[in-house]
Amino acid sequence: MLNKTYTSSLEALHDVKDGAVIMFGGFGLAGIPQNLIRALYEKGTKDITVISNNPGSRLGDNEYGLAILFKAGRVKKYIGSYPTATKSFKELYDAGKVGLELVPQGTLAERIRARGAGIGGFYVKTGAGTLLAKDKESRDIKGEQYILEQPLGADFAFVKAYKGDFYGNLVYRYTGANFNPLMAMAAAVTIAEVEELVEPGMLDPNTIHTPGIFVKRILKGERYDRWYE
Amino acid sequence: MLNKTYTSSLEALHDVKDGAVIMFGGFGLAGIPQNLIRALYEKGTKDITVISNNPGSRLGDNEYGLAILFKAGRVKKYIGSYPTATKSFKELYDAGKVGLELVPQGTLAERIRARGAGIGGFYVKTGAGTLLAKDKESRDIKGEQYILEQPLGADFAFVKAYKGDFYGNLVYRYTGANFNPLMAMAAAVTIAEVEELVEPGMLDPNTIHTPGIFVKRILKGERYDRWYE
Amino acid sequence: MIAGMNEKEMAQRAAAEIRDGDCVNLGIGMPTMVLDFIPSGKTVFFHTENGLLGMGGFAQKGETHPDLVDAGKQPITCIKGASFFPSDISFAMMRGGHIDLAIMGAYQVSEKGDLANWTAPGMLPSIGGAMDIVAGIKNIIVMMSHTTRDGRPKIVRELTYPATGYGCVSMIITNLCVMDVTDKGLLLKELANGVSARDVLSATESSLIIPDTLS
Amino acid sequence: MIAGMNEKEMAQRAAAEIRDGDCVNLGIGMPTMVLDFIPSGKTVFFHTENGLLGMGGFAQKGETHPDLVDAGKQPITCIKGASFFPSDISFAMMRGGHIDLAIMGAYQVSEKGDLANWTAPGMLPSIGGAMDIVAGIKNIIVMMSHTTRDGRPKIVRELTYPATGYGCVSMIITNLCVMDVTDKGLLLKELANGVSARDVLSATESSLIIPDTLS
Repeated sequence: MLNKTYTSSLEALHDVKDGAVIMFGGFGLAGIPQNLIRALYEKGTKDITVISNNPGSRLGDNEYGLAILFKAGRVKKYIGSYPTATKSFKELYDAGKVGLELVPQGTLAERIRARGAGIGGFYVKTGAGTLLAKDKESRDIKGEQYILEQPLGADFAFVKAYKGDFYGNLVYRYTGANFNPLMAMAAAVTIAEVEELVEPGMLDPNTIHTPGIFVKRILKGERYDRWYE
Repeated sequence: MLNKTYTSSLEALHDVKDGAVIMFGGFGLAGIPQNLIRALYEKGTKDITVISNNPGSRLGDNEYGLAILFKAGRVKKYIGSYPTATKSFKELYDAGKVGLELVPQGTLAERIRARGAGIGGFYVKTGAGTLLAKDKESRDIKGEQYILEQPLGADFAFVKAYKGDFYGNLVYRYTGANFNPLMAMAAAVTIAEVEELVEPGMLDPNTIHTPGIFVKRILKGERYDRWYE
Repeated sequence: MIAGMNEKEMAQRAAAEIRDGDCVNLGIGMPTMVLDFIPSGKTVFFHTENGLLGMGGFAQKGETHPDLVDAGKQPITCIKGASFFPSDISFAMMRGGHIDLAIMGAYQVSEKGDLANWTAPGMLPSIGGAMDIVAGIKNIIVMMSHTTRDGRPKIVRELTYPATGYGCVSMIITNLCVMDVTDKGLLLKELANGVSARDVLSATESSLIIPDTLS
Repeated sequence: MIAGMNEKEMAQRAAAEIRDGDCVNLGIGMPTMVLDFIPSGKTVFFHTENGLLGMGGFAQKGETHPDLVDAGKQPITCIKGASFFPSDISFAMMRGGHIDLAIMGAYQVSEKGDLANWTAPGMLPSIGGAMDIVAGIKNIIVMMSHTTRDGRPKIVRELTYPATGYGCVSMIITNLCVMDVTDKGLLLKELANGVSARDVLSATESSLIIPDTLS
């Protein structure tokens, strides 16, 4: 009689504590867990380490998504690939108020997957010989330089899918998958928000992108903003 | 005006030479490229290195799938995880007529994926300290023993999907995916056989399991045997 | 020779270890019988290494599909809420520590919980997913006959067959008894009907911790 | 200052390098303009790092979806035969050598084909997928203005900005010219209308190989 459903975003975050390391799915604003981000903001959790491809995203003069957490000074450290476009991150960074670990996007995805898949580390050519390989072990493989990358996990993963069922099975749409299925595998507790929450058996088992085994809690998102006309 | 379609299995194998290293998708008889296997048998290609989870599969008194290649003495070496159940392999092996590289199933999948994803090598706990780690580099990671595993590629991958389109996009069904999507990524030339071949646009882009970029040739399989009542 | 539990009783005993919501990998052979003993009211996701979470029972004639099989290559069914996935994700579930429990067969188990179940002298070796399972799943239950067909102990001081993994077994269910693998050694936990602690001792090579209630 | 090609002409020139059936990664900014210049009759799969192969043009008002964007976070469309996938597969396509061609912007390119396009002194660094692209894609075309806004050369002997990758660029398309990166150095291949080899030389720090036909 297992049921992983929660009735609100805030309730699903009941045990998220100050200092938590949290992964957030999404690329720009596509596939971000916008309801969980808003709930985390309302909850007031601070000293968070954020793992996400972008620290929020700008559209016109406004910034959305994770930017609200950065602006409110809730984030201690950011691990991701592309912070430049987010002004509120840049201000904190220039003022020395937030830490930054910059990771090439593909390596970020692979490090997260590695944690989820029980891989102890892996070698890639990406970044070899550059500033981003500074403190990394390197290795010659068939005449080419590779560097050793570490798995990357978190206390929580907040992910967003198009549809989900009570067991936590998830289906994504368009480019909304991005980091979500990888992060779902890599955290101690994965919380999924979905646009449509259905009973087990309503999703075709052949088209499920994230099997429910990776998801501990699931809820129907309260509100989905559309940012484009 | 790209079209990767071939009209027969035999035609799709036109450049497969003696001594080729070939990956075959499938687990037991589920998801095996049965038409490509038959065509390779007809073609008479020999000294093949076979990479596949099983070297064919037994049902009752008969053996199917790759077993026909082993029986005919076409295979030089087998790389896979579970040959025991295949009597025709066992006979050759006991007679010293075929090489064997035994790889734990999960490591086999991950090594193949690594080759497809440009990973130079990776560490796993699987097999550490056992006979299968004999010549492998080991490493202590956070107090646990890991071994270094190498990527595994091939000249050709023969894969089977339920549906595919002219661009090589593939959709699997039930447990028919298994190694197929991984092998599709890991060979110089991937040839896919499908039960239904459709025009681009007929498959939902959200449910494609293997994007066409990984597939060089595609054909509608001539005949699909059903082995169970 | 003492019979003790039959295979169905052993499967039923193993099933009692499964909690509501557990994801459970079943090895080929005897462990697949566990499928039949899940108490109603419990939701259990049976994982098969070839890419399915939510295995149902074996398929009946007429409902089989050549692309829907379990790890033993038998045609099966799936439950509502099941999902299919490729081999890398299937083994990520194991290696990454996402599966709660595995139930598998064995040739030998040592008193430290070392496991041998993939090869023996003179045998064509086959590993399948066994090493991945023991490397990634914390809770491993071994289900096996207490001795070999010719009566030799399978629970031993040190493995004589090549190891699948070290210190990985947490519980042993045999036709004679149930044992926990503890830091101090093998703890005899339950005896099958009509079996005495003395019977178990004489069929076991390794030393055993026997609580007063069972001696 | 000599104008040479405008951005559209540069995009058109880059598009001419694309063969039928190619899978092409487009960087953010100027390279996205290449989308508009594919000759009819060619099937080209544009790859965007966030998980789509088969990008169409930009989405018009009313056809946008918040979960369908390109690497520059702009709402886009997709073609028939497109596919969506997660980030690990998207970068497997690059790192694993499956993408035929990438077209990207640059701050600097050296005469050995070293590339700098992710950070500069005083700048908040951002890498995105640039290092993965140059590590995995064999054919990298750089599309950029020949000099900086204040007229300094961007084609240099040695990078002064931190490298994205080494020896990875195969062709440079600027407003002034087209160059191939060869084992012997930069080969001037084509000049924009109204631009002389001398103009290119004076706007370039590194040495150039200039064929007789262009000198």
